[in-house]
Amino acid sequence: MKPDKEFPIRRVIDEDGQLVGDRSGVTDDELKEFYRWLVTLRTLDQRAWNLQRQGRIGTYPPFSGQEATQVGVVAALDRMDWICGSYRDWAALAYAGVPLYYPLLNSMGHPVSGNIPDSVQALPVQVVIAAQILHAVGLAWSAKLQGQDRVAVTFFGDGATSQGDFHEALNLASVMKAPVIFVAQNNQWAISVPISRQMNSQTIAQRSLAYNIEGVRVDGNDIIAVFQTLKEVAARVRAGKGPALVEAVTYRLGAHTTADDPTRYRPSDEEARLSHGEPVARLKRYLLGAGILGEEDFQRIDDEAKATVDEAVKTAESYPKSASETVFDHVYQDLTEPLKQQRAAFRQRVAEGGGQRG
Amino acid sequence: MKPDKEFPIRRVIDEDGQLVGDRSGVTDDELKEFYRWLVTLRTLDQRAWNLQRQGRIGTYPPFSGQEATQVGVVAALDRMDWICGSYRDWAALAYAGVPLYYPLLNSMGHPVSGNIPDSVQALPVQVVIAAQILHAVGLAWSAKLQGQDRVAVTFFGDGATSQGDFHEALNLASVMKAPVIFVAQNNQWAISVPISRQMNSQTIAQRSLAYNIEGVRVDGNDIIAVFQTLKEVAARVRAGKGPALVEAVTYRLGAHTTADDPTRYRPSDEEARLSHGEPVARLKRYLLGAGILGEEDFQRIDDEAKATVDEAVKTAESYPKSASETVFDHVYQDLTEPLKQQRAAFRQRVAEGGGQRG
Amino acid sequence: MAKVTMIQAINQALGLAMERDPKVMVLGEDVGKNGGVFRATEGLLDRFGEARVVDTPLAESAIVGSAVGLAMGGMRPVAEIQFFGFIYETMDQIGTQASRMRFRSQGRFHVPLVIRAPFGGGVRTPEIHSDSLEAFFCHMPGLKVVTPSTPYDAKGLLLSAIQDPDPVLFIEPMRLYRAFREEVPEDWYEVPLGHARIAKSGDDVTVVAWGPMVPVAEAAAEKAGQEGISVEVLDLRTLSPIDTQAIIASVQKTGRAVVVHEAVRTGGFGAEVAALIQEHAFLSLEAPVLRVTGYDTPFPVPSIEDLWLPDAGRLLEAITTVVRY
Amino acid sequence: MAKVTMIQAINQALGLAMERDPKVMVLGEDVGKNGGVFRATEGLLDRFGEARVVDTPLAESAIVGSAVGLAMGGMRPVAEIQFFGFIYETMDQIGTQASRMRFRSQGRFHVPLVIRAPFGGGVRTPEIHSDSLEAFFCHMPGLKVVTPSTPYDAKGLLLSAIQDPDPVLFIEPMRLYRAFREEVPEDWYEVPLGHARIAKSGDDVTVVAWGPMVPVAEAAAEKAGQEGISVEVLDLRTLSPIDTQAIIASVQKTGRAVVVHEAVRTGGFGAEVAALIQEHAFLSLEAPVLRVTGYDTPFPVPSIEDLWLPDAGRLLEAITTVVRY
Ligand SMILES: Cc1ncc(C[n+]2csc(CCOP(=O)(O)OP(=O)(O)O)c2C)c(N)n1
Ligand SMILES: Cc1ncc(C[n+]2csc(CCOP(=O)(O)OP(=O)(O)O)c2C)c(N)n1
Ligand SMILES: [Mg+2]
Ligand SMILES: [Mg+2]
Repeated sequence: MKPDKEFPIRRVIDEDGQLVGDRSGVTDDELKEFYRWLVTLRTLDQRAWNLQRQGRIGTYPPFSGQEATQVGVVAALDRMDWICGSYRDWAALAYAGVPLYYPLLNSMGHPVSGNIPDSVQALPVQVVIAAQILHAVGLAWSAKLQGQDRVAVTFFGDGATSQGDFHEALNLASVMKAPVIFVAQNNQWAISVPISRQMNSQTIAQRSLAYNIEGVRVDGNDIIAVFQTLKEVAARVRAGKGPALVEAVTYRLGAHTTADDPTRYRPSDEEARLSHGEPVARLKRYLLGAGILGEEDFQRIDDEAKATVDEAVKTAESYPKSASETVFDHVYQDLTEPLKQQRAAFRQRVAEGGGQRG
Repeated sequence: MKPDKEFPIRRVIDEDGQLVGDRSGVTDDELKEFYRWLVTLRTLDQRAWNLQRQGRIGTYPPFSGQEATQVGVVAALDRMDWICGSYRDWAALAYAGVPLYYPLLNSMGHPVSGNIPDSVQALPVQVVIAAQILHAVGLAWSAKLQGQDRVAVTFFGDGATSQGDFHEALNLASVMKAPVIFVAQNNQWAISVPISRQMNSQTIAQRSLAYNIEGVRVDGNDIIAVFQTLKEVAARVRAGKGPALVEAVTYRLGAHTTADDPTRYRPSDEEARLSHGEPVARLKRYLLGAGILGEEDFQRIDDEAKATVDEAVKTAESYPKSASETVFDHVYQDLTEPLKQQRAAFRQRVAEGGGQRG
Repeated sequence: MAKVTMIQAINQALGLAMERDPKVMVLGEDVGKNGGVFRATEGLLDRFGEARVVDTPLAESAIVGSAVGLAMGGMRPVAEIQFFGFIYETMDQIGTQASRMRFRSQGRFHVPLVIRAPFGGGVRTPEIHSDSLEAFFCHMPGLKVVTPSTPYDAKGLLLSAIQDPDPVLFIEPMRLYRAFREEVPEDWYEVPLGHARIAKSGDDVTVVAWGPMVPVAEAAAEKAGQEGISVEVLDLRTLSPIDTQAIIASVQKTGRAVVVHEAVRTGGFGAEVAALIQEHAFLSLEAPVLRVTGYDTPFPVPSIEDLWLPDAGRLLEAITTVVRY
Repeated sequence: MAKVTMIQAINQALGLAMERDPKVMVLGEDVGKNGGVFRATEGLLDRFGEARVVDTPLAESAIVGSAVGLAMGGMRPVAEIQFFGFIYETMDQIGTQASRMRFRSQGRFHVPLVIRAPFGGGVRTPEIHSDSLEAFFCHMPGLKVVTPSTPYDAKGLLLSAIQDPDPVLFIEPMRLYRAFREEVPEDWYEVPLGHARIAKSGDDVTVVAWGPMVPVAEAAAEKAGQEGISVEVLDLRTLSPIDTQAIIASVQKTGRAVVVHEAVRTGGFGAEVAALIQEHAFLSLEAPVLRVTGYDTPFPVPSIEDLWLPDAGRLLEAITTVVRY
């Protein structure tokens, strides 16, 4: 088997923003909108990094570098399709309609960030690596059982493919012909572990062969290719052809989280080399070269992004604190007897000003 | 991908015992010895079934139909290679040197059956599906680290391939280039679940593609093909070429265990069709046809087998009971304080004749 | 009203729930054509079809993990783990997923999932199959843990569990599946979760038991009665959330308590019961709360099983000890 | 003797063990080049090379399951689970494999494996990372469970754990990794497993604590002292097998006990401690054994963490309650 032959990387614009493929199915207007989103999300991500450095939010897992995959995938979905992602997939959620202040609230440790607005068909972000992949299978399966015209998409990393749950999910989905799209964001690293130590295979896509499902590889930094691929894959999955595995090849531009120091383990020449093709600059080069947007447009978009993100930060920082006793509210639908008593004790303690450290 | 093309089933003698491949590397004497073993094991297996029916042993998982795979694989190993099997792999253990009364003691609930004699490099049989696959990876890895010239072989079923541990093991072994041979005994059924519901793939062997390791398919009822295949695979694995996945295609001739009733779920025409190629009768036909053994040989072998098995049954049934308090002996190397006290209480209770039901 | 075994009662409950609510489905290993290795799901495939009675691949994490998704997607899955000892494989999907989805999503999602599993000793299974692991699951907020000891309760509790909006682990004592028959209404009825049952009332000592140990407790109570000791047997039925009130009320009456379970002693759920009793009924206690349990060893091979498991004799000893204290 | 933090002490222990015995190796996620997310394995890759310091794929069941094989094959693996909350993934390999191989094989095989994991709250991690799950593992015969509360003990206990012929779960309180420094001998020394330590002696009440709660107990004892209550703080260090004798000796002296742990209350290891105390020191007890614990909810988001966790204030309340009982 020659994985590079069987699973070539689909690409429409190259690192330098040159058109190298067929752009059909994506209008200029869509591209402008994509670009606006990518810039907004990148701005948000960088701001979050700075906020953490200033001590205004807690640990934050940046998605910089992966915006094209997350936005491109969600853009190809229907509104009622399910989205099941991990801690790094806030760009996908934001594009799907989750307010931009949610990821900030999440890093501030605010419980509301788990309550994805009803208008968005998405699960809260998942911390346990690969657990959400099985949920996506169940959601897709439930849609099929209930005759709903929905697919489920799940995002996970290259590291997640090593987990047992990844395997069990793909096998079960294949057996049940559940309408799931498995999107592996191969950003080359799982914290400090490069993909070459994560697996001894050239591609993630080739794992599809084990399950007899469709497997494709796409340049995850090329939003056009991602969008086109997902449109096609989603159509097949929706039509009942069974699940599909999409490997989006991308690159984690920075640290794993704000608590991580990649200089300990990652060669800087790799960073330089692989950062060059990052999705925002790439799309910008293309739009500029193709005359779809000009310098003043870019400036305006940047300014608008900054304003939007300012607004999100303001909302997050002024967001009403949740009463701490809400910790008892969503354990079960109804408070159990033991919890009633514990809440009463907790209330009293809070009223007495307890709970400061020490 | 065409799994049937990429992973053809290797076969040397067909269902009717006709030579259809290249027998090289297997002498007549080896074949006679194999046949003697297959008959002895089959005799043992059928006797165990009857003993259970007579209430003389407890639940028993027959291996009938899988003798050629288990014996053929072990025959291709070196004495110091590791063997990690499941509850159904007593044929492999017996051929490796474990006394024939062990499986009987096991079904009688005698603890000694877990204590594989030191002369045999094998783990106790595993009940938790797929757990031993990871142990084999660790054992192979330990051999490599210690510069020992050993491989590890692990047996598991078609059902086991659905478990997360299967996936994690193959991936880790591939990354570490651990010298493991993964032997999937595809006996077509996992209790009542046929392989077609276990996976939506034509072969188990194709799972090797996901891990970039060698994958081969062999007729598991053809001991010559199994032996040859394993010899070749083991040589490559031993030479440091990384792990390999062998799918031995066979058939569970009877019930899952003595507690199971396959008529509830398994079509009798399938049984008739797939039982025809079973390994003992097949080898017999070949040996007869090739003039390697004659009718009187077969009679003698049958008689000897019966005598050997009679002996095993006698040994098992007269085997000294283990003192029940040994249950405290092997929890830790040294008895902990709590266990010392518990053992004392237990002893007293046993001395007083307690512990009869009710 | 027909007399049925516990396994029949469970089978009835599953059938009724599936009849009433098309969202109810069962999934697991061998639950379809084979009707489950203990026949709990017998006949359901024929009645409700392959879409709702699903033989899954052999993968417990996938069974529970996908059931979590099914439940969030609007179904009411009843997942079977073939033997409780194999639930280790799906601990993550239970402990960090099913039980926390409501909390994580602050109420947007909930997981109306029932996980059924046979458990306990007395039936001479191979290793791991007989383990009693309930303590693990009583230490997982967001999950409920239920175990019946009679056919009547089995049906009524299972119907409640299937109706429950939160995930319920429903563990079924293997040795009681066919141990006796009892009159059980053919129709729908519910036994509410969260409430212990006084299996036998008495005055001198309270024996707290659940699942497979309830008949053992009753037998010991019987014997104790012959010696003039009046034993109250409390069948917890729901272990989590625990019915503290019922336990304390009983112990305040009797002044003495013994807890009995098959699980290994250290860290067993008996510890929680003892801790609760001494905390809430300290001044009523005339003797320490004793525990009669499995030993701190792995569940033994069948030839040693009877000696290892708590029985009426051992329980009676403890009862006598606390009464004479 | 240099003053070092707990994480440095752990790092020293690993280095010494690997120096002394070529069979000792470490494996886990990010333990190599990155030196562990908390730097417990910092520098080991450079000193001992890739064969003995192994960055594994992201798969906890594979880490522990292969380590079981490594151990049976003659190595002495020290496996790291990046955060205790992710140990759910490998519950089966711990609960039915590592801990039972000696028993299953009747002593032919044994599993000298150490599983290290950081645990506990106070450091504002995302969900799951801060969970205290020790109770699960104290209910698994064949496994030992150890947790240090000081740099000195961390090093000495870890060296004992690595020498131990049986599997040891070694859980490290994240919040104490860098909380303070202490003089620690640079050379090899061992703190034996199975023995509690009197962290502070006192007469009126015994506080049983372990790991992250030991400094909290000491702080509460300090405050209680100011109110004239003399508190004895017992640091269990080894949770399984538990040092019953030390606990009972202390309670027999003080007549009162409070157990404190971060884990959720119901089914926590505090229940076992309370059950043991009332069983073995019933007649010495002047008040019920109280438990100060996390609540029966999932570990909360960081903004609520401080209120949720037991602190010196809550502990002091319980101490006062039992003293005034
Ligand atoms: C089950 C589990 N194990 C370990 C971790 C700790 N951890 C968090 S992120 C991470 C690496 C994930 O890598 P990958 O799947 O490639 O996703 P990425 O972070 O690159 O998006 C690890 C090991 C975890 N969250 N869950
Ligand atoms: C983890 C786990 N889950 C479930 C079982 C119950 N069980 C025992 S054997 C079996 C089927 C195994 O099928 P396969 O792997 O094909 O092996 P075979 O029995 O055919 O040899 C099942 C489900 C188990 N032993 N372990
Ligand atoms: Mg990654
Ligand atoms: Mg099979």
